Amino acid sequence: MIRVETLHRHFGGFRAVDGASLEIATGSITGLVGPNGAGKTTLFNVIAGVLEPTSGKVFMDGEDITGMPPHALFHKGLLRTFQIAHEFSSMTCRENLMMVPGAQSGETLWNAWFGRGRIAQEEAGLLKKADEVLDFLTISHLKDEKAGNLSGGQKKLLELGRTMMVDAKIVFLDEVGAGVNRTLLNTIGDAILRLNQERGYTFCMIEHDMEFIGRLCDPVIVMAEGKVLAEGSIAQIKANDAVIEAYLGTGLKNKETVG
Amino acid sequence: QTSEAKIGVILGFTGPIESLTPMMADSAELALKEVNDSGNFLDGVTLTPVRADSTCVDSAAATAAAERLVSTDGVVAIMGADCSGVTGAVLSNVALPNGIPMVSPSATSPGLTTAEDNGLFFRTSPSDARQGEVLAGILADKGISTVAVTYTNNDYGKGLSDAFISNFEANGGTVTLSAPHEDNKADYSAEIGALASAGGDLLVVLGYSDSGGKGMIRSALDTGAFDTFMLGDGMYSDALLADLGTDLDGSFGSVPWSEGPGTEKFKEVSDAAGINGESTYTRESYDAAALIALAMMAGGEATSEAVKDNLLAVANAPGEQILPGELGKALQILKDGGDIDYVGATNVELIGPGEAAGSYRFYTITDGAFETVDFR
Amino acid sequence: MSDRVRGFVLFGIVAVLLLGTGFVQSWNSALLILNMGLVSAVMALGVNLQWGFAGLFNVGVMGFVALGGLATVLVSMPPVSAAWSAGAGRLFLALALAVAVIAAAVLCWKRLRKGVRGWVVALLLIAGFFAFRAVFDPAVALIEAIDPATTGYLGGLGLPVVLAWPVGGLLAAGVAWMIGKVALGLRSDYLAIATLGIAEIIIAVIKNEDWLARGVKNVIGLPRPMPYEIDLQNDAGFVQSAASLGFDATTASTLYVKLGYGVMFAVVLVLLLVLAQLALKSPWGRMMRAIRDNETAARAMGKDVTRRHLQIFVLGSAICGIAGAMMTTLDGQLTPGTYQPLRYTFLVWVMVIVGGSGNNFGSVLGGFLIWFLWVQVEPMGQAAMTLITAGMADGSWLKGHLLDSVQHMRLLTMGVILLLVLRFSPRGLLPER
Amino acid sequence: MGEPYLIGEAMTGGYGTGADILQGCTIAVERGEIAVIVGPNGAGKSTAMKAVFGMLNLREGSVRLAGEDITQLSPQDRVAKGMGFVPQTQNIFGSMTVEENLEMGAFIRRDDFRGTLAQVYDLFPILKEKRYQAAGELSGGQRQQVAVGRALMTQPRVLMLDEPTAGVSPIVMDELFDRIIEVARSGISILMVEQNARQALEIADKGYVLVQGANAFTDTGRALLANPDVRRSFLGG
Amino acid sequence: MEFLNGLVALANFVLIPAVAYGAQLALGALGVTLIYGILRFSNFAHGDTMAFGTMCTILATWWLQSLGVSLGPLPTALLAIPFGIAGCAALILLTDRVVYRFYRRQKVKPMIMVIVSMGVMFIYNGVTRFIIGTEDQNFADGERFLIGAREFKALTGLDEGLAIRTTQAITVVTALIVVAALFWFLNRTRTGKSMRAYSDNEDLALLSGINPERVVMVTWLIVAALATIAGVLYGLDKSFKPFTYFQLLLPIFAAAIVGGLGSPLGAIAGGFVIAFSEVGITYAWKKVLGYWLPDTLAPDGLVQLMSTDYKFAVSFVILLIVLLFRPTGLFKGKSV
Ligand SMILES: Nc1ncnc2c1ncn2[C@@H]1O[C@H](COP(=O)(O)OP(=O)(O)OP(=O)(O)O)[C@@H](O)[C@H]1O
Ligand SMILES: Nc1ncnc2c1ncn2[C@@H]1O[C@H](COP(=O)(O)OP(=O)(O)OP(=O)(O)O)[C@@H](O)[C@H]1O
Ligand SMILES: CC(C)C[C@H](N)C(=O)O
Ligand SMILES: [Mg+2]
Ligand SMILES: [Mg+2]
Repeated sequence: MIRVETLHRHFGGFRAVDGASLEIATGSITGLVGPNGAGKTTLFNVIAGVLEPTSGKVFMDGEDITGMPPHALFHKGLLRTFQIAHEFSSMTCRENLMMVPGAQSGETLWNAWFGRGRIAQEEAGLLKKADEVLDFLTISHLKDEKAGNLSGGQKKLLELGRTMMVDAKIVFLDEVGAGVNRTLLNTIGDAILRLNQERGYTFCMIEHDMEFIGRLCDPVIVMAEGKVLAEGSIAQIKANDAVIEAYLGTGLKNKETVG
Repeated sequence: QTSEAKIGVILGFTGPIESLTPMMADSAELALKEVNDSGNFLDGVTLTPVRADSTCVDSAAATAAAERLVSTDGVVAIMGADCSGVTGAVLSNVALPNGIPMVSPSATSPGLTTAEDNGLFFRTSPSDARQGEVLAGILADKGISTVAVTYTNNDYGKGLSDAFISNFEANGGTVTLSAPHEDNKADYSAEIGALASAGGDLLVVLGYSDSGGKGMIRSALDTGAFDTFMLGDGMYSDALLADLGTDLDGSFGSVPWSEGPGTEKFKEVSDAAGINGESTYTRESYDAAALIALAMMAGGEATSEAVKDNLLAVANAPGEQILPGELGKALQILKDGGDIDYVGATNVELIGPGEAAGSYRFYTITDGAFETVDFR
Repeated sequence: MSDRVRGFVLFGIVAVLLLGTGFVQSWNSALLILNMGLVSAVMALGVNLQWGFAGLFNVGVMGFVALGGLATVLVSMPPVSAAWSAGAGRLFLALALAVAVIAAAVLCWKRLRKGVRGWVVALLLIAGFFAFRAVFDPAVALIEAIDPATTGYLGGLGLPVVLAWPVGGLLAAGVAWMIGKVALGLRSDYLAIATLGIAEIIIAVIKNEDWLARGVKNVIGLPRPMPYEIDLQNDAGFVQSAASLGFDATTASTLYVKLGYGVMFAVVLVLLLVLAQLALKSPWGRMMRAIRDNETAARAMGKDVTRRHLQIFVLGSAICGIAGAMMTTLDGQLTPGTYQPLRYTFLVWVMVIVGGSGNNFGSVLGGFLIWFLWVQVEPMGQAAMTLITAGMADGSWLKGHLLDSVQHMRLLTMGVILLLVLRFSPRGLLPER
Repeated sequence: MGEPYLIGEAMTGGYGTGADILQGCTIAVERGEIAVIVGPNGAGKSTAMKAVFGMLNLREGSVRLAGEDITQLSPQDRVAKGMGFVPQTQNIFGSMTVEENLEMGAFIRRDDFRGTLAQVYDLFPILKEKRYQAAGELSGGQRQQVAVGRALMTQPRVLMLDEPTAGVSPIVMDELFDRIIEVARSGISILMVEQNARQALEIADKGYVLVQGANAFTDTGRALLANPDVRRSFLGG
Repeated sequence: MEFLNGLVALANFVLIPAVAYGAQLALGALGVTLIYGILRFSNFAHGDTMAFGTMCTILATWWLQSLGVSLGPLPTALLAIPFGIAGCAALILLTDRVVYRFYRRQKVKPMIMVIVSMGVMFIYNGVTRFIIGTEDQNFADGERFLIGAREFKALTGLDEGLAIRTTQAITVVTALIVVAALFWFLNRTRTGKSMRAYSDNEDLALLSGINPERVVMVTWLIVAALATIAGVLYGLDKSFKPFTYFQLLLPIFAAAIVGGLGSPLGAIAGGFVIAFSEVGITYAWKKVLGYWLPDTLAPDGLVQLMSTDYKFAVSFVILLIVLLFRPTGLFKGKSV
């Protein structure tokens, strides 16, 4: 589905992504892990067209999508969430979701003026869909609340909810789990599995919760210092010394001594 | 008959010429006060000035102000407006529709000569078309044939410089560069740089004395780009001399003025009233207001029609000549059925569609003071 | 108080202010304020479209208003045939040359390699500039020589002046499109200063290109869509019907003409307001608000932010252009020197913000209210001063000084009122929601 | 046992004039102990923290520090009294360098804070590497480290952390918890909100489960972990 | 000799005026940029603040002059500046207390602050005119020139003169010192850093124990000082007229923005960019080329790229070009 070839992205002299090559297979749920600052988010941003690569190429289904603007990629079915929630803060939660689907006929001025009937119909459909998503995310009581007033975790949920508004081919999730209650996260995990199995979405997700990764992802790619450090099943990764050293660590030193 | 008649005084009390207008308004009101104090005016009718702000540049605000004067305060005539742009706006939007006569002391743009006015528009200042000739004539007499020109970038400056340049070139002169300047801007180095490069025997400055014009001269003197200047009417002010002192010695210029007793008399009158009458267009303002009052008297009623119909008659010959400070006398003459020829502070002689014929004072600056050469 | 009630009350207050002006001052004043209020409301609507809907910080309103004014001259004034035969051909040749050079430069920029293209384009532009000047300057000299005191320009097309309104909109839209292509990538205050600069450039062109619309020499006596008051006063039929309504001819004619303008302006305002409101309350409006809130996220959600920005920039500017044409029609003259940022850009912004940005009705309200104040603070300031000085001894220095300074009260009063209004509703009188 | 070192008692309040988010919830921490707050998203955990820190007007209830009623004090004054806080979002100065961020943490300190700075760099080595970079250019996890580092620089007597480990890698998380234990041992009270609840509760002396602005469960960390209800509903099984 | 003459002409009409004007703009832009950087809004009242500070200084100057105090070759006004700053600071702090603080507490959007500052502008505008009137005030005394054009010619025997005014020199020196001081203050001192922290994230600043009211007060005090100094130096060089100070606002903002809002170094750079493009691009090269080229090649025309009508337009075109390549100004400014 997605192939990244020796991708570089430098900030001044700093190589945030330093020649990473990787592949995300169609229909997979690929996990992307790595220490803080490994370049994961930067990689996402380059793939999603937010940042220009310094060099290297990105392909989607064989097509060269390097440097395509984000909105064009969206229409190709590539969706992403943001690590630091990017809600539309002065709009209600419902509106945050309803604005997502592309090619709404009400998005042209002509229709906004003269096609009110058709718009009303479409809107009714969107509204239903948005309410379903809000329900699923357990924030339906907040549908008319401004998104700017949500709690940190709720914003992350809304962020995820947007990807559920349309039929995507591939979804990039950047730490949706951070700050989300673990019980809810399990439900979300179930949903991701369902979307993957029933609707054939491909997922690529950055996450630091190894349990969550372990439950959903195969394969898992480990990045460090802008390069791919290892790739394989969760078990292989967990056993990889380099990964343990750079990323997983060996647990608490002080734990035993606590009360 | 009412015992009060209101006269609108529309000048730019805020905006780019805000430092000139208080003196102009004072002078106009001085004339009205004189009329009232004489006790000779129309069976005890008092003339009350009502000020309004033309802003000099915002036609809409000026129109609104004028409209308010006319419809709310019920003014029967307007002394004003000051700048040519807003004057045109007030004329066509307020004065014409309501039949209110306007006497502008200072709107000198040649374009106003041909503006549709239905006989309602007068000005006590001459059109700049005439001043252009005068200035060119001065240079011809002095035998100067290459000059650089700078003018304030509005209808007044542009109109005046057009008039000057065409006359000057017709006399065989060469203008090396004619560069406009915007008023009240922070810096004039660019203009001076270009003008200095172009060169010329002197710099002709057609601007405002307390604004861009002064800025240009100062900049030219400071950099040594020019040391002699020829000044248009807007540049004549004591403040300019006070500021620049003897640096201006040798420069010269022209200003609407008339020889003779009227001007001196005005200085006396204004000094006595504690008003600075030596500023630009104060004389014209006094005359404008005086003419309105006299025209009313001649018409026998304090109405717009009276002003419109009689203004030319009182301003021009035949009749007894009237100077500033003699308004009471004039009123008496008119009351007695006599005829007057208002001379006023500026030797008023209204020609054509009701604008001052214009006589100009050609002066030079010697030892930091204006010195009259002759009148033309 | 619900939003709707609040809206009614506030519009009611404006109506009362206008009616009050009618009763206390005069109906002519009231109508004049109303008319400019309508024009201001249209301008505010345009700015609100850009800022309130899409978060575009356009401080170049003045430029677009002036373009509308220019359109009025170009459409309605009679052509100056002498000028046309003197230099028009050459002039248009020069303009065509300019367009060709710019097109070639853009093409080079797009086609050439990074390293060389800067130099090539620069060279092309400089050479093109001199070629252009060589053709252009003589043409201008020829045109401007034709009776400079009264014409000295090409004149217009001699068409009905109302046509200038849509044309003004189109002209503004066209220029906005070009500006938008170049400058819309800039953020907030940087875009602001860029648009401010472009407005200054537009004014500079109108002021200095005399062949176009006489520059600072002004075009006065523009044709009007309404009859002249004088003609009405001389029209026996009109005088009679006025008399039958109990009006004298002068008053009736002035009111009639002003009402006529008022109705025309109101039609335009209502039309634009309806369109703006429909647009805001649609998925299009939602998309715009999303873009305003967070561009990055909107892009990721498939919205073509650049294109939408351009679209709304062009639309908003076009509305300002229409308003500008309407205003120049009302003034009956084009006086480029009067275009000052304070009056035509910042005052409009005050209208939008005080009214409540993002809310169309708020902008309209702000337009009426602020314009009313702009005109009426002068007498208000005077009244305040008279009140303050009432207790002082006649002839005291302070009293004299205060009375002399009364004109400065105008802006001071404006400032105080502005601060008071914003104090009681810091998000505008009719906030977005 | 006397009164806890820091206690927000029966707090009720909300944002602006909106509805009450907190409904009489109580949170307390003893000297040198770690108290952890868990609960579903939107339960009011962050709100409770803000309330304790005085960034929210309480309609009812009080906050007391070492027996002194500080309900009316401004956040700044609370900082002066030795409280430190890392908010959940917007917890760094994006346009300032990493080092300046840390210096700002020490703003109220008049002594030489270079020692503390070195300690923070020891704890988060990556920050030392990036000390002259603008904090806004860091990765999500790195920012989080800056935020915690800034609070540590204050050398507070109570440290309040709102989800300090969100987005940090396992190895850093372990380091962080280690360090928190150390800090607590040195006599500083720690009040912390966590979604990585199991790890957090393991080291907690006391745990609070908040639901809809009220206390649902309160117990020792271990006990809460052992409670099947709590595990299922709030800790993800 | 010919070459020197050309060089002197260029220096006299382009370099020196542009440097001096640039420094004047920079001093104004520093105030604007500081307010933007710390308080996060574009302050439209800055021009009128400058006017007010200058007015206070003028009044103090007159008073000093009446006491017979003088600085010899330097303008007396320099001595009066502290009084001006004090007056200006009093006004600004009062304004902050009565006006800005309310909106700050309401956490209104920057745009509202801009409009509020416009209201303040109107009021200052009225107050200044109310006190000193609208007329031009010339309050410079002392030596006007370091070296005058005639003196220079006499001294060097060149055909071209070179004039450097005392005020020009003072302005340039002051601008450089002030920028360095401000840069140092913001980046190196505790208070300066706390001000930047406040501007970056107000809530977090609070959590770090920074007193916002103090930050705001210090900012306003510096602004008062900057505005007064800028206004007085400008007034000494040209003259004082309230309306001109309002007009200065536009180029000042342009300078602050090309340089990058919030950056003191940017303000200086921006001031020079604006000044040089105004003065330089419209310069007519005829004179200089006349000296530099052999007589046969000497130009007939003015060799002027653009007429001076467009000097302001040209400076904005340059500004636009700079922004297109550096969207937040030369020195990476902020944007709210
Ligand atoms: N705009 C920028 N300018 C300079 N450096 C940057 C910029 N953005 C990111 N970096 C650097 O690039 C590196 C990679 O950042 P990135 O956000 O991709 O990390 P990450 O793998 O997503 O980490 P985390 O797990 O903490 O989110 C970091 O060291 C960061 O400091
Ligand atoms: N600024 C605000 N204005 C109005 N309501 C708010 C605001 N911030 C939060 N809320 C509301 O208060 C409730 C509690 O929010 P809070 O941030 O305390 O939740 P939380 O328990 O910290 O959740 P999370 O785990 O997601 O961070 C939420 O329903 C949220 O919508
Ligand atoms: C007041 C005057 C200086 C006005 C100028 N003569 C003009 O016509 O605009
Ligand atoms: Mg990341
Ligand atoms: Mg929270």
